[in-house]
Amino acid sequence: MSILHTVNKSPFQKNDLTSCLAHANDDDAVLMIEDGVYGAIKGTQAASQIAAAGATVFVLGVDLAARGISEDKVADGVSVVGYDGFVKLAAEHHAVNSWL
Amino acid sequence: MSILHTVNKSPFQKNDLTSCLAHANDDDAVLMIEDGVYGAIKGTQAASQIAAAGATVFVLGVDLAARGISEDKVADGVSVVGYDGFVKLAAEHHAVNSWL
Amino acid sequence: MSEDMEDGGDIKKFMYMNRKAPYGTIYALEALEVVLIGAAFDQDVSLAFVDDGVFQLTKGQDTAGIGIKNFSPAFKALGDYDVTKLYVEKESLEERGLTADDLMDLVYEDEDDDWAEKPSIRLVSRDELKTVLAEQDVIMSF
Amino acid sequence: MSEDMEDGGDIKKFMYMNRKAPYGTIYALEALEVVLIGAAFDQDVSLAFVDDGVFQLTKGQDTAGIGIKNFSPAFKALGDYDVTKLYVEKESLEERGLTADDLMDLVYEDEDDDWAEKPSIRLVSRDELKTVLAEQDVIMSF
Amino acid sequence: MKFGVVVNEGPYTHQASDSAYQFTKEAIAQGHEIIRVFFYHDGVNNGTRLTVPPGDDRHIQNNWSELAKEHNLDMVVCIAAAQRRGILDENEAKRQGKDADNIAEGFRISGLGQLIEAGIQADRLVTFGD
Amino acid sequence: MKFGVVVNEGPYTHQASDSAYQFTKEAIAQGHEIIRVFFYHDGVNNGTRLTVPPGDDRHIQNNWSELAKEHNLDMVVCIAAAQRRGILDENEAKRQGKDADNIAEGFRISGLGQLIEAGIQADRLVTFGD
Repeated sequence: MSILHTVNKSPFQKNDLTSCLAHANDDDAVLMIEDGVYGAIKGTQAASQIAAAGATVFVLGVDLAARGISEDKVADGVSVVGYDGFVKLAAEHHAVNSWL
Repeated sequence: MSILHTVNKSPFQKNDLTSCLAHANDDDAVLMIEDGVYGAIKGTQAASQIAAAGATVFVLGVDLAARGISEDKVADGVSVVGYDGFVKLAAEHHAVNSWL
Repeated sequence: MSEDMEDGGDIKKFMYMNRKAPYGTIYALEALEVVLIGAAFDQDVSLAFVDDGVFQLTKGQDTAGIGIKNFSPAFKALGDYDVTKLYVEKESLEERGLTADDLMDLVYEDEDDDWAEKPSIRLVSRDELKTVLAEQDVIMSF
Repeated sequence: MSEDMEDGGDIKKFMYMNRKAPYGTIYALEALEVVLIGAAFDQDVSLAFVDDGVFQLTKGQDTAGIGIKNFSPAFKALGDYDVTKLYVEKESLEERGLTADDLMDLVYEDEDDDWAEKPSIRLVSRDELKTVLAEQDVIMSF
Repeated sequence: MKFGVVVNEGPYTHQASDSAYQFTKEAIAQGHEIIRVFFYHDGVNNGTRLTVPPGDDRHIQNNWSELAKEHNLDMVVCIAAAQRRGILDENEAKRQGKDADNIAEGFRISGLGQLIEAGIQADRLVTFGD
Repeated sequence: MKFGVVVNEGPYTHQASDSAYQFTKEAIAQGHEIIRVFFYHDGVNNGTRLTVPPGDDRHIQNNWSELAKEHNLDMVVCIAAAQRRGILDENEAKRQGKDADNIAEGFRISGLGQLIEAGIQADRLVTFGD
C-alpha cells in the first residue's frame, strides 16, 4: 500500500526532505509544498537526493510561483502539480504522511 | 568586538548550529539553549563541528537536565552554565545574536 | 486493508509519528495527549520515534530548572492503555549519540501470554520501519 | 564602539538578520515591518540575508495562487527610507542554486554622490559578513 | 471520498492554515466530502473572532467561517489545546470564570476524541502544520 | 546594565517565553535593569488573559503579569502583530468594532517603535524565539 508524503520545509535549513526520502518506499509519492518547494530547484544537494530516491516526486506549482522560482529552474524528475493534483494524489494513495 | 550567539534548535534536524558556528568569530561565544542543547552530546557530528570551531562554546545545564542528557554525555570543550552564566555571558559580550 | 468487521466496526492501523524533541516545543506532549485519548477507541495503535523524536524517551528527565512539567512518566502508562508498540529507529539513536540504554524502560503486560511483562520499545532499522509505515491506514504526524 | 554624539544622541549600528524564507512563515514580512518603522530612528541600519533569508529577495514572486499578499515590492521602498545596505551572502545563494540575477534590482539614490542611483544589494562572502557582524551594536534576528 | 483535515498552526505565522483552506476548497470542488476540519496545537488560534488583519491581506478566520457556512463544514477546536492558548466559547468562559470569550462563528470546541473519530471515519486524513 | 528582552513565540507551543522569563528573573536578581519586554510575532499571544492551562503546569501569563507587578516591568505587545492574531485591549476592541477584549494585566499594546527604542536604549537586547 502506498503513501503520499508531504514536505513543507526548506531542505536547506531542515532535514525533513532528507528524512522523508529515506523513509519513503519506491511506490510512494512525495509532494513538496509551502517552503518545501525550494527542494525542487535544480543543481542543488536536494535535487541530487531526489534524483537518487525511489519515490515519485511532485511540487506544488502555486507555492513555487509565490516564491519566484520559475518552472525552468525545477529539477528533472520533479513534476509540477496544482491543488487539484494535490487532492488527486491524496485520494490515489492509501494514507497521507505529513513530515512536519 | 565580540558577540554572544544563542542556538535553540537541535543540530540533528536544523542547520542553525552549523550556520552559527560558520558565522562566529574566534573571540565570540556560542551558548546552546532549549533544544539546542542536544548539540552538546559527545560523539556526534555536531560535537565534531564544535571541536573544529574557533568560538568558545557553552550549554545551558537546566535545559540538558530537562532532556535527560547527563553532564557525562557532554562533549569535551563545551562548558555547562546556568541562567546566571547566561546573563553574565550576555553582559560580557558586546551584542547578542539569536539564531532563530 | 487492515479492516476487521468484528464488533460491527472497522479496526484501522493508526501510526503516531514522533519526530520532535520534548520541551523545546509542545508537539511531543500534545501528541501523547492524542495517543492517550485515542487508546479508548480500540484501534491498532503504533508509535514511531524517528529523528529527534527519540529524545522524547530518554530516562532521567528533570525539568525543575526550566519550570515546565516533566511529562515523560506518562510514557510509562501507555502499556496500561494497551499501547504496546513503540518503534524506535536505530539510525536516529546512533546519529544522536544515544543507545537503547539511554531510554526509559517501558513495558506492558501481555494478556495473551499469562500477563508476562514485555518491553514496549521495539528497536528497528530504518528499512524495517519503512515496512511498518507502508502497512498503516492513518498516520498522524507531530 | 560605533557611538556618535552629534545631534545629541548615540547612533547605533543595527543589523537585521534574515534567515527565513518568505510565505511559509511570517517572520520575513514582520521583519520588514520592523525595518520600515526602524528607518525613522536615524540609526546606522544594515540587513543581512543568510541561509534561506536570500529567498526573500527573488524576483517574480506571484502569490495569487496561495491567497497571501505579495510583500516583495516593499523591499524596493527601502532605498527611499535610507535603508541602503543589504548584505547577501554568496555561499547561501550558491547552495540554493541561485545567482544574483535571480534577485530583485534594489537601488537607492546616493545623496552624497549627486543622487546617483546605486545598488542596495551587496554580495558578500561568509568571511566578509563575519566582519560586518562583528561591528554591530544591536542584532535583531528573524 | 471522505477527507478529514487537520490544522496544527495558527493563522498568519505559518502557511499551514492557508494551505489547509486551499486544499479543503479544492477537495470540495472535486466532489469529495470533508467530514471534519480539526484545529489542534496553535491551530486553535484560527478560531478567534478578534483578529484584525491589514485590509490588503486575507482574513483567515473569515475565510474559514464563510467556507464552513457555505458547505456546512464541521470545524472543531480542541478543548485542551484551546484552554492552554486562551480560545474560549461562552460556556467555557463561564465554567472557567473568565469575563470574555473569543470563539468565531462556525467553530465549535470539543475533545480530542473528535480527531481520532475523524481518523477512523475519513478515507484520508491530511495534516497541515509546521 | 540595561537589558531589553524580546519574546517572539506564544506560550506553551515553544519554550521561548519560558526561557525569556527565566532569563529576565535572573537578570533582575543580578541587579540589572530590564528596560522593556517586547512581545512580537506569536509572542503577542502571551498577553491574553483567557488561558486556562492544566492545574499541574505553569501559568505563563500569570508568571509574566506577577513579575511585571513585582518589578514594575514595561511589557509591550506589538499592535500590528496583535491585531493579526486577535489580541486586543479595551480601546482597540472599541476602535475595531469588536465585542470583547482579552489583554492581560501588566501588558500594554503599542507600536514597533518601542522595539527599536529598546534596541537603542538597552545595552543588550536578547531575543527568544523559534
